[in-house]
Amino acid sequence: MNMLLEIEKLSAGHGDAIALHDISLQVEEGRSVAVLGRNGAGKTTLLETIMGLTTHYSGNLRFQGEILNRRSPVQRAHAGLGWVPQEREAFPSLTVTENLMVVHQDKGPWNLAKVFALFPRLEERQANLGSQLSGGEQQMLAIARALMTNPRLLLLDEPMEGLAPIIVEELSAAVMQMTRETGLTTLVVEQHPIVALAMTHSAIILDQGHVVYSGLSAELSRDEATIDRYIGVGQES
Amino acid sequence: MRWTPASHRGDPFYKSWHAAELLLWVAAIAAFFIYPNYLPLATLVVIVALFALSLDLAMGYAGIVSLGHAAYFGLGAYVAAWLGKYGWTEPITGVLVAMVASGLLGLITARVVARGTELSCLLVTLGLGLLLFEAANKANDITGGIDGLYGVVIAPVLGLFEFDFAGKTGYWYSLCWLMFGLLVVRKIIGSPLGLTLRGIGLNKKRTAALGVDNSRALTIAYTISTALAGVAGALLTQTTQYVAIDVLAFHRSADVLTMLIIGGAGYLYGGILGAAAFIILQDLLSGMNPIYWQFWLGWALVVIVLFLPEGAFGSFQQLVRRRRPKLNKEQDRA
Amino acid sequence: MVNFIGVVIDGVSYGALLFLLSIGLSITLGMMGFVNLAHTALAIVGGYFVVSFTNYLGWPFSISVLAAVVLATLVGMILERSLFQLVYRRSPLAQVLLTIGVMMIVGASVTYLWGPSLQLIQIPEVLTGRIYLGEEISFSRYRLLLLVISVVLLVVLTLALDKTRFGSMVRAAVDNQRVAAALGIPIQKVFMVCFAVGTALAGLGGALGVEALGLDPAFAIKYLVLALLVVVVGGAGSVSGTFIAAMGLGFFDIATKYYLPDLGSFAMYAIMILILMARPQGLRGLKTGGV
Amino acid sequence: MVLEIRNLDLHFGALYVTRDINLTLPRGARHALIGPNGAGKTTLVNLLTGQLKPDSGKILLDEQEITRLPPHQRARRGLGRTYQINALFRSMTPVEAVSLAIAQRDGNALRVFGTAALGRRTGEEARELLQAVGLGQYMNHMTRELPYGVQRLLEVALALAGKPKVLLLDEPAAGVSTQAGDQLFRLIDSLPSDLAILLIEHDMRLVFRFAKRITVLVGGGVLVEGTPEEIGADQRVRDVYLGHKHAA
Amino acid sequence: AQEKKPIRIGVITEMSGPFADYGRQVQTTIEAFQKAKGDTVDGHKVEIIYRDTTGPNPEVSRRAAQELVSVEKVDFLAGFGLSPNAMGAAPIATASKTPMIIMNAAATSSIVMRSPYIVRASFTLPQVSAPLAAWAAENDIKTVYTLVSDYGPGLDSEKAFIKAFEAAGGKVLGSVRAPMANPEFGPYLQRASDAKPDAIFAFVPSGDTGVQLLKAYEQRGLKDQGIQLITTGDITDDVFLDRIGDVALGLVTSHHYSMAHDSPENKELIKAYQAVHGPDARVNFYMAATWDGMNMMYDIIRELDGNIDGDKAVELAKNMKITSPRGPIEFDENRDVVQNVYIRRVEKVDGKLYNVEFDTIPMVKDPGKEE
Ligand SMILES: Nc1ncnc2c1ncn2[C@@H]1O[C@H](COP(=O)(O)OP(=O)(O)OP(=O)(O)O)[C@@H](O)[C@H]1O
Ligand SMILES: Nc1ncnc2c1ncn2[C@@H]1O[C@H](COP(=O)(O)OP(=O)(O)OP(=O)(O)O)[C@@H](O)[C@H]1O
Ligand SMILES: [Mg+2]
Ligand SMILES: [Mg+2]
Repeated sequence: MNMLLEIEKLSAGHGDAIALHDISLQVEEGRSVAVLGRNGAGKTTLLETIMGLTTHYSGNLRFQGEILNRRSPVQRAHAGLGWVPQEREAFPSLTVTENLMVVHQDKGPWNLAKVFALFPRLEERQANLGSQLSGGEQQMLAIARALMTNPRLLLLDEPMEGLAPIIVEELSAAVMQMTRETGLTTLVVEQHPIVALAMTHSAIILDQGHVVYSGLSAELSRDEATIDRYIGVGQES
Repeated sequence: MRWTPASHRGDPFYKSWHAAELLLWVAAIAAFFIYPNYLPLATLVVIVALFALSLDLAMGYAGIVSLGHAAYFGLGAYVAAWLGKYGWTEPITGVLVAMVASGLLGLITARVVARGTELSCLLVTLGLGLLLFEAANKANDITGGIDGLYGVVIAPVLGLFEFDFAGKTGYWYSLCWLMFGLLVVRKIIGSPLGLTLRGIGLNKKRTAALGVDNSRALTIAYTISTALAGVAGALLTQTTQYVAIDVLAFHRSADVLTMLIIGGAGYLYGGILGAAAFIILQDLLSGMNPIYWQFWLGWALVVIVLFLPEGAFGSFQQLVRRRRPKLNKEQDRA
Repeated sequence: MVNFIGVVIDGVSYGALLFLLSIGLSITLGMMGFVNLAHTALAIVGGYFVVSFTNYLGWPFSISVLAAVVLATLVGMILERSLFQLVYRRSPLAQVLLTIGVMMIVGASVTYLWGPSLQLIQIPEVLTGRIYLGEEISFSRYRLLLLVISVVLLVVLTLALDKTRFGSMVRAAVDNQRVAAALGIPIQKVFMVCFAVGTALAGLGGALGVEALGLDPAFAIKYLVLALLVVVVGGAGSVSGTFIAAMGLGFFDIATKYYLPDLGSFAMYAIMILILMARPQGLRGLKTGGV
Repeated sequence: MVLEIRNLDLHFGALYVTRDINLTLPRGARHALIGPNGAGKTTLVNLLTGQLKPDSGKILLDEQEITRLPPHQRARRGLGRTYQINALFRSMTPVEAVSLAIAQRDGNALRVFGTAALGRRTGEEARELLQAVGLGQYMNHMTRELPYGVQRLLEVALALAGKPKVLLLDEPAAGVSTQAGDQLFRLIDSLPSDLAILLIEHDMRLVFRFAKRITVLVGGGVLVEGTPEEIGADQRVRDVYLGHKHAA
Repeated sequence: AQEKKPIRIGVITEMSGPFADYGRQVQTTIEAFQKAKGDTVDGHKVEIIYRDTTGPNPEVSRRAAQELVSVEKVDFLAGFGLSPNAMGAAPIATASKTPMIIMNAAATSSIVMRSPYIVRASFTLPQVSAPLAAWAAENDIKTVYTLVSDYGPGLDSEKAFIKAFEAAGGKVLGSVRAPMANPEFGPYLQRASDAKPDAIFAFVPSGDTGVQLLKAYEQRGLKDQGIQLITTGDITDDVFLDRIGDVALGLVTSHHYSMAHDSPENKELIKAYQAVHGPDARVNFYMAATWDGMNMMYDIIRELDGNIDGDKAVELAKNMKITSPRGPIEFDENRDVVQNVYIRRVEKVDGKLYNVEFDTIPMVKDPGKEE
């Protein structure tokens, strides 16, 4: 089996506050993994650690067989990691097109036309500055921007947040399709288990910086007790 | 982060005295006895410390970065000089009048200053400072221009202590005013106004959405800040009984800004320590090497920036500050 | 009328000088957001090299200027790698302090190497004197050269920075270093190149300024305020804004000096304050939303 | 009517982001505003709170026109809001931030003297509120170090601290975990019944649970207004916004 | 000589900042002086202690003086390139009864009134401005436009010139004052030339400002329009006159010292200076005054055998009649220098530019203090 990302006993945090303890996780090429957990569980910290944006304490991070522990974020990005930050963080003084082109790496299927096809809304707003977008448009821009780097592994931090239901629907379909067709691997952080589990193969749950569950998405979505215990009841309605 | 109200006491506006604060005053008093020959230098340190403190209120707390604070310092200095020259020789009321004058100028200019981006604020204050300098230069007849004003007479403090040449009275007198300034600033930053100012400095848009009249709060803070700068200026005049146009000079604004950053802006004692460090360093270095001392002072600044990121005082405080309880160690399940 | 044309010509030629003194700062301060108070200190490094090359080595003026720009850039790069680079992520105040420190160091070093006296150079005959465009209307040749260089720089820099990918990279890196890096923008390199361009322009300004303004170690402080003024009024980061501001302020300054000489420097400072009150982000500055 | 919006218009260049909007909120309203991304929902909130100025139209709060008032005066008259994109005091603790909001509400924000008793009272109230919103264990941490979802809750706490008459919530639960979101909405349910609330939210579960009336905004204008049932059944709303999976 | 009490001279001057050249000139001259005349006087070793004022900074100067007097126990205060610095130190001289020899600080007439212990060995601006006006009026210049830097000294100079020029029957067509910071002289000269005067009288501080003025004057072709430029000698400061180049040729100025002054005393000074600082080193008025000041202090030390008493020292200094490198000098009742003022023209001598004297107004007393 071809492991794209392997995390072994990883501990990391912000400055001297450790937020992740002994995390182990394997992501197979072409598969997608959901990362679930309550607020403050460490989901964002996990993605940021993979991107090299936090303090790494111990453990190993291997991407395509190579150890990344000491690599700079720039090097990681060039190695094929694409990141959608939780707070979107579009570049405010660049237009939509510039936001996309500035990070473009021409080594895969994604280009301006493709991402505009995925998010027609962005094309309509292409001359707007990053600071002149609605919240949802910024979210689309953040996703599109990460795609423009043509990553092997896409790290999505709550990508559905602030998007209209219809877009959520289209986006999760698109992500699944990408996984299927281009072999793109994704790691999706989500608050809503239903959405996340429907679009992924496997899932982990974080709680207070520990991995407390790890298994197949389909299984987890049937395991209401575990979901209840670590994430909370979301299924009423 | 900052020397700010400590919420652990359950009161967001509460601000207790710290034992270390006493140390500073002990040092100030000791300096008098240990270095009797350097009292003019020590007095200057005290005066400039007050000036830096005033800038701290505007910059460190209200977020108004100013490169023209010498305007208010200078106005205070001139007002004190005019009073002394034309017969109002009583020093304490002299300082108070100067304080009001500078505060008024601050009040008038606050609307102009407290807006826009940090950079434009810097330049607008710079411009105001330069304008005032030009005005004083043009008004050669009443300011004495570059030669300065003579015949400034200052009566003994409280009718008892004459301003002597060794500078003893001047030192104590200035130290008292510094204490006054410190109490004022301390009171403000430990009050709701102080918290509001911090809020404005962090996020103007949000304070407005909460209902805060930002420009009013900033105007208040700026007026008080400029009034204190006027006090410092008046003290310089009274202790030297002389004033010249360089009180308004650009370098004075730049120097005080430098001192404040050296010490740490927004740390209450940062400006005081910065002023002491800067002036003493400058005096030592220029005494040792009158031509190239700036070379070493420059390096000193570089080293401070690189190794003391929050300024001398700020970094010190960060080192000793009680660690905040860390998150996610042991937390109750909600 | 003739007088007014004269004022315009003087204004434009003064504007060209202002543009050359400030364009480098517009890049480092405006585009990179690095509060580079050492800008004019780097300019005098360029100036002193020109003095050395023309006066002591007897090189031709044009070659001296080129060599000076190269050397000044080198000095700038050394400073960038060893010091400036360390404070890119820090607050503007830290940058202010560091660059003031560097300004002092450069000032003292220059005094040590070249002495505190006024330095002057002789420029080639062809550049001295005036070109007559009519009975009473004439243009100083040297100033005309400065104007031509300014316009060339305006065009080249606008093309190279405003709409190119490199320009976007710089702005992205300034907006958000963390995210820019994580998305693969080589921020260190981008900043380095950008700073090199800024320093080269500073060196050029210094080198060309010697003839017009003279040169002594205090030059750095004397012209810093002027350069800051032009850049901030023009709008940080905009080459064309800097050009407009330089020309506008140059003209305004000359016009007030001619028609209302009693105002002295008043007019210039007052107009700056008024412009910044009306447009805090400068004439051509981008209004980036948010806080 | 606590809040009345009459014929409001705003455009950025050629783009009309607000198009002849009319909307009224009675006392105690529980009104939701939904619509596709970029429909102009946040813009409407910004117009109401004074961050943006309309090209034309009127806004009335308690029968008084506020169209031209600056933001802080509108807030003082009882308009509270949260931000979709966090706009917090990053270097303050939640207690400090909420204390600031409370001090402002009580008209004490610019006071310097006589604040000893005031401080204790304010702190007390701030902590209670934070507890209720679900921020209990985080209230003495630096805001910028808080998990995103917790920062979202602080947004709400800041708006609630002002005890407004009209509360404008711009996606308050986005990024908040399901459990904390439920707690938040229980709190919202328990707010005084004469408080008018306008909620913007893309999570339909929460919208339908909360709203008595819903307005759908598309392209800057009102597409339709109605009860949750009417909206859920509206085909146009499904086409442009809800999508087809959604079953009302 | 046997062990005798050393004498200390505290030199306060501008050694860094915009006027650092002044400091350098004092320092190099004192070095040359001590090399030529020795650093002991009748067995008293003469030590020099320097203090930097960083620029026009009276309060730093005052503090430096205070420290020199009380900590270093100096016997003389000397130096002072800029008037405000002299003003700042004056009260300290008075309080400590320390003789204070001013070696430049020429701008303000009234400096000597600030302390009875001040003796000025340099010159005053009105002292050199007024004679130029008289000379102009006598030499076919009927109308003048004045252009000065907009600060105290500039105004003094303007006043002295206009008064003397009008007294001599000339007519002043107008006056402008250029700001100190970034003066761009073009428009001012344009205004002046619009008035079509016979000459423009200018005073701007020595250094880059002066050079900018000269260049602007040249570039506008005012010379061709028959408008002459006359200035005080500050603009053609001997130290960098040669580097200004041919723009300066033919310029008429008035001053009290020229390197080209032909006298054995001046040769001695130049020789001593060049012996230390190289054969190409140039000597200017500030150096000459420093040289004279040092000479005076050495004389006083000799006279008083090292027991420097302020009152006695000043009394001695006041009555000195010296043949200085600039010509004869003496002191008036205000302890201010009285000396010849020369009208000079910039000419090439042996391939280098010098101020060549061609007219002398003998023993001019400062006219600025009468009011
Ligand atoms: N900059 C920081 N400094 C210190 N601690 C931090 C910082 N950012 C996050 N933390 C802490 O790290 C822990 C994990 O936070 P993280 O943001 O990874 O949570 P999360 O699972 O992404 O939460 P959410 O669902 O709210 O986004 C939290 O306890 C948080 O307080
Ligand atoms: N300053 C501006 N200039 C031009 N267009 C702008 C500006 N600000 C916002 N817009 C546009 O206005 C439209 C409305 O934005 P708004 O933020 O109100 O949308 P929204 O309904 O809140 O969307 P979302 O659900 O994504 O938050 C968006 O398409 C946005 O791109
Ligand atoms: Mg998160
Ligand atoms: Mg929105």
